[in-house]
Amino acid sequence: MGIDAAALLLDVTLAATVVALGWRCVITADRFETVAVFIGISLVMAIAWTRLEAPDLALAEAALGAGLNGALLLAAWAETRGIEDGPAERRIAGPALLAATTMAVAGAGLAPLVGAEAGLAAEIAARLDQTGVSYPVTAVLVDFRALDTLLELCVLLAALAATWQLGAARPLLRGKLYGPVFVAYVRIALPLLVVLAAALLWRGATSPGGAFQAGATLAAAGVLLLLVNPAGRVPALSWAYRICASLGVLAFLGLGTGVTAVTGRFLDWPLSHAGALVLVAETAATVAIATTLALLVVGGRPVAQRGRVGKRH
Amino acid sequence: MGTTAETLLAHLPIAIIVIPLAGAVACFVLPRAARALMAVLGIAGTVASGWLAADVLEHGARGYVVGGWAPPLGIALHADGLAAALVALTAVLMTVCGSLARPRRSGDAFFTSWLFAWAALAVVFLSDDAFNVYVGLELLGIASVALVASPGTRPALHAALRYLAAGLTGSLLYLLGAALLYASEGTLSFAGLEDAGGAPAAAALAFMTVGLLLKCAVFPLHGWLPGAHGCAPAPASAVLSGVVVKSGIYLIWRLWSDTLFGVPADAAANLLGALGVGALLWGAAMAWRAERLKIVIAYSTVSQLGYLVMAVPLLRTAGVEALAGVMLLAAAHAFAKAGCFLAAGAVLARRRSDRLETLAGLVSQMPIAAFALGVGTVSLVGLPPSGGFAGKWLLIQASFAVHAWWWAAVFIAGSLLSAAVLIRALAPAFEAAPADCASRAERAGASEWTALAIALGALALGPLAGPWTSLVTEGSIP
Amino acid sequence: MTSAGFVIYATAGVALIGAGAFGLARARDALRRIVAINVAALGVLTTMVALAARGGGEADPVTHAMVLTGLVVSASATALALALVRRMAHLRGEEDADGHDG
Amino acid sequence: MNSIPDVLGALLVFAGTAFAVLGTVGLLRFPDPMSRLHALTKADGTGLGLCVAGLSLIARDVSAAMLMILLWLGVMLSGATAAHLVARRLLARQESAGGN
Repeated sequence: MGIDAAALLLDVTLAATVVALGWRCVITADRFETVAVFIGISLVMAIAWTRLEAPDLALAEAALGAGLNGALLLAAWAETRGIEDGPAERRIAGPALLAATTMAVAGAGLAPLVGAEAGLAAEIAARLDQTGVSYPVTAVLVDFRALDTLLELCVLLAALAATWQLGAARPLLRGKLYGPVFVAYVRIALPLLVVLAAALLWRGATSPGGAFQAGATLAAAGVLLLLVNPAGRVPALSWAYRICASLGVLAFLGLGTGVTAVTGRFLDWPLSHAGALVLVAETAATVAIATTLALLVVGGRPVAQRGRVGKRH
Repeated sequence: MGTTAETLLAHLPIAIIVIPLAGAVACFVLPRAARALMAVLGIAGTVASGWLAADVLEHGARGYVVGGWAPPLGIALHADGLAAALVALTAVLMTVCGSLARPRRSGDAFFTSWLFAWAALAVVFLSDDAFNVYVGLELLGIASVALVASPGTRPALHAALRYLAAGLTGSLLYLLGAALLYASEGTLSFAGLEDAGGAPAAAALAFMTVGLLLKCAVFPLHGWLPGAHGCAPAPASAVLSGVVVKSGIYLIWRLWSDTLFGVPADAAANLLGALGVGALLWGAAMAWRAERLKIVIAYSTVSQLGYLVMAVPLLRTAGVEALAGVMLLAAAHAFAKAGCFLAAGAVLARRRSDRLETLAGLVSQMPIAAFALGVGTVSLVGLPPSGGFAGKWLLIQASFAVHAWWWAAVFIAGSLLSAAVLIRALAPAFEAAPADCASRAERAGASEWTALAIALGALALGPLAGPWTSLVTEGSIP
Repeated sequence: MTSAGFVIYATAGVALIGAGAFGLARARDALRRIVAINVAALGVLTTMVALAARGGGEADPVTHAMVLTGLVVSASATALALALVRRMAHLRGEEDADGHDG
Repeated sequence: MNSIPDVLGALLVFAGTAFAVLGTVGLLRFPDPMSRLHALTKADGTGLGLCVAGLSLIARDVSAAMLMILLWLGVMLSGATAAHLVARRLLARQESAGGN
């Protein structure tokens, strides 16, 4: 009883914190506060999700929401300081009405679902032995709904291509982090992150983890690597980037088409080799996700710099 | 011969998705070969899509179970006549307009986005799975935003950002709806959702519909469209107006007729119809005030989308006949609009401006482009023998059949409005060229001839209404 | 997770969706709009995570896969949106600089 | 149930939480960025360390304890580096302000 009450208190506190931060984030007049509070929400949310039996999702949320988007939001805030679009925001009634309607419809839709049960957990558990992996979420991602994952990798690639056409990358933080302490830190952190990514990928077959968590971790390692550079220059490795970023889509398309000859269906892994094929596809996806996320942080096409770096402000 | 062709046929639905996807990755990895890859894969995709349409017309709908897992565990594709027709329309427009694209410098990114958009459209049209469609919509959104942003100017970037925000919000609402559906029904397959009901399904339908209305710019959620379609390069505008916005309308049709959810939704369907009328009027009013040719054409899209949404209540009551009419209208609009945008692009390229007053002398100097604009206008207004006329005719018949004569009145009034708007915009083209311009006719380029050919497609749809209608209604929804 | 937990976190999710809708309708600044959309996205995803856990015991794997996909997809779109914002600020800076020089 | 390691572990976790709370109070109350940085890194590192020690006692599982200690080391490493980078930036800014 005591434990239950404590758990309830924890859940209510977490939920209330997230909601309070969420409203604070959209109400505050200070743009920096908006960004900082949003990063905070992402982190608290990750804790909340572990309470909901979703540690792997929490990891992905912390890496993508707080890490990737947090870094990009801070960069965008720094570069748009002083050129805020439009006049001050005074409207209250219309937005409040919109928010109330949305919440009412969502609440009405969700209310009957309390205590009701519908889902495919049992069916999926019963067929796990036909998939080559034993963790249900990974099985859904790479086998039952592999087409979703293929398209998701395409979304990442499309976002990267769209970002690249906007122009050349500018130096990351202009090398402001560079120094002996940071270099020593990267020397220790980089191998740890790579090992962690490999562990997450390998564990994904049997327990929470998988290509996305591993890719996000590896992307963090990649960003560190790009930051260890006195001028903050991003090396212009066009070919390597292009191939690494496409590797996931290429693997899913290639293997998916290849197995069609054996099993007669696109992305239908033959049972005898399912484990190995899935591992290859997931490894390729990990490399692609890591490359793409790291390059999205860079935010432009990495090109060879001639002479001086960029334009000074 | 039989077995090989049969095997290939069986894989056509997934091939139509895989071919442009492979092309997109290939363009990204081999940027120098992007244009050649685009041409080759465009032809392959068009052949595959045409073959699928022919097969569906002859043998009926065709399904495909991806990964060997049937729904609800896995994802199925379902190519009925409606989906096959839209896929074929997409393939033709994507290939023809793509061959005209002259991207600024980063051609690889342009063609990658182009082919991703094509693949995503195929997913949205063919997939039977609500969540798979969500991922397809996101891919379509990001690729389309990339196309809008490709000129790299500040107005283009601004329009792209607005488009992205609208698309992201729309797909978020759609995702919430899909999650509610799965949580209450235990499946994401549209086929398995046919008798979904209750408050969760009603809320899901509301969220998904609003999200899609935002994504396909139906009045009053159309604010992002004129900027995005007006700033994009002409071939991109052509496919964005021609097929991309129709993907959202197509999903609305499916949600409101295929999966009725057991919701007492007739009142809500009439509300959608009213939004359509609003779109028709507002789009026409804004097109009347616009000062640039591309903006006029973009607002005309806002207006024409009104017809497609107005058809929702008719689809529920009049069924197949209304579907035939509205699809004819949609296809005619796709061709006419693509032709108009390509012609406007040619004018813009030649005259460095598409302001209406600079159109003076167009008929004598760029007769082919002017002719393309004229042919497109004929179909958009709905004059015989165009596809626009045939589509409206079928819709008017359908509304009389269910004693909903007021819809017929709206269709006729809409034609008059379109005529007024487009004729006002094109009138300067018939004026004499200003003295400082050379009065000689200039040699028409490939883009002008293509614009004319595509616009003539809208005219040809009138006589071809029979086969098109039998394809569209093959194994179809209502 | 019990139904009490589901109610708590689903309510939080819906409240975040409301916050996002409010912020989106109110904001004029692009950065704020993007953050507001992301707040709403977190609300939708939290609602989904709560729905997945409502049965107690092992969470629903399909919903978890959907959340993971949704997370990656919305993060990519956000990254593109922020790249557009940064590019626009850069172009504006260049134009201003040109204006002052000339 | 209440064996000595459990009680000791609970006490350690409690102490760790107290450190974390104090660190947060310091972050909110201290006047200048440098002392706030102190409050954050030192109190949080100590607090987390005490929590890890307490939880290891309660868990009675060597591999879980090792994993938690590894995490603690990682947090310390990152926290110290981040604090150093923030402090360096602050110093640089102060110098340039003093120079003018």
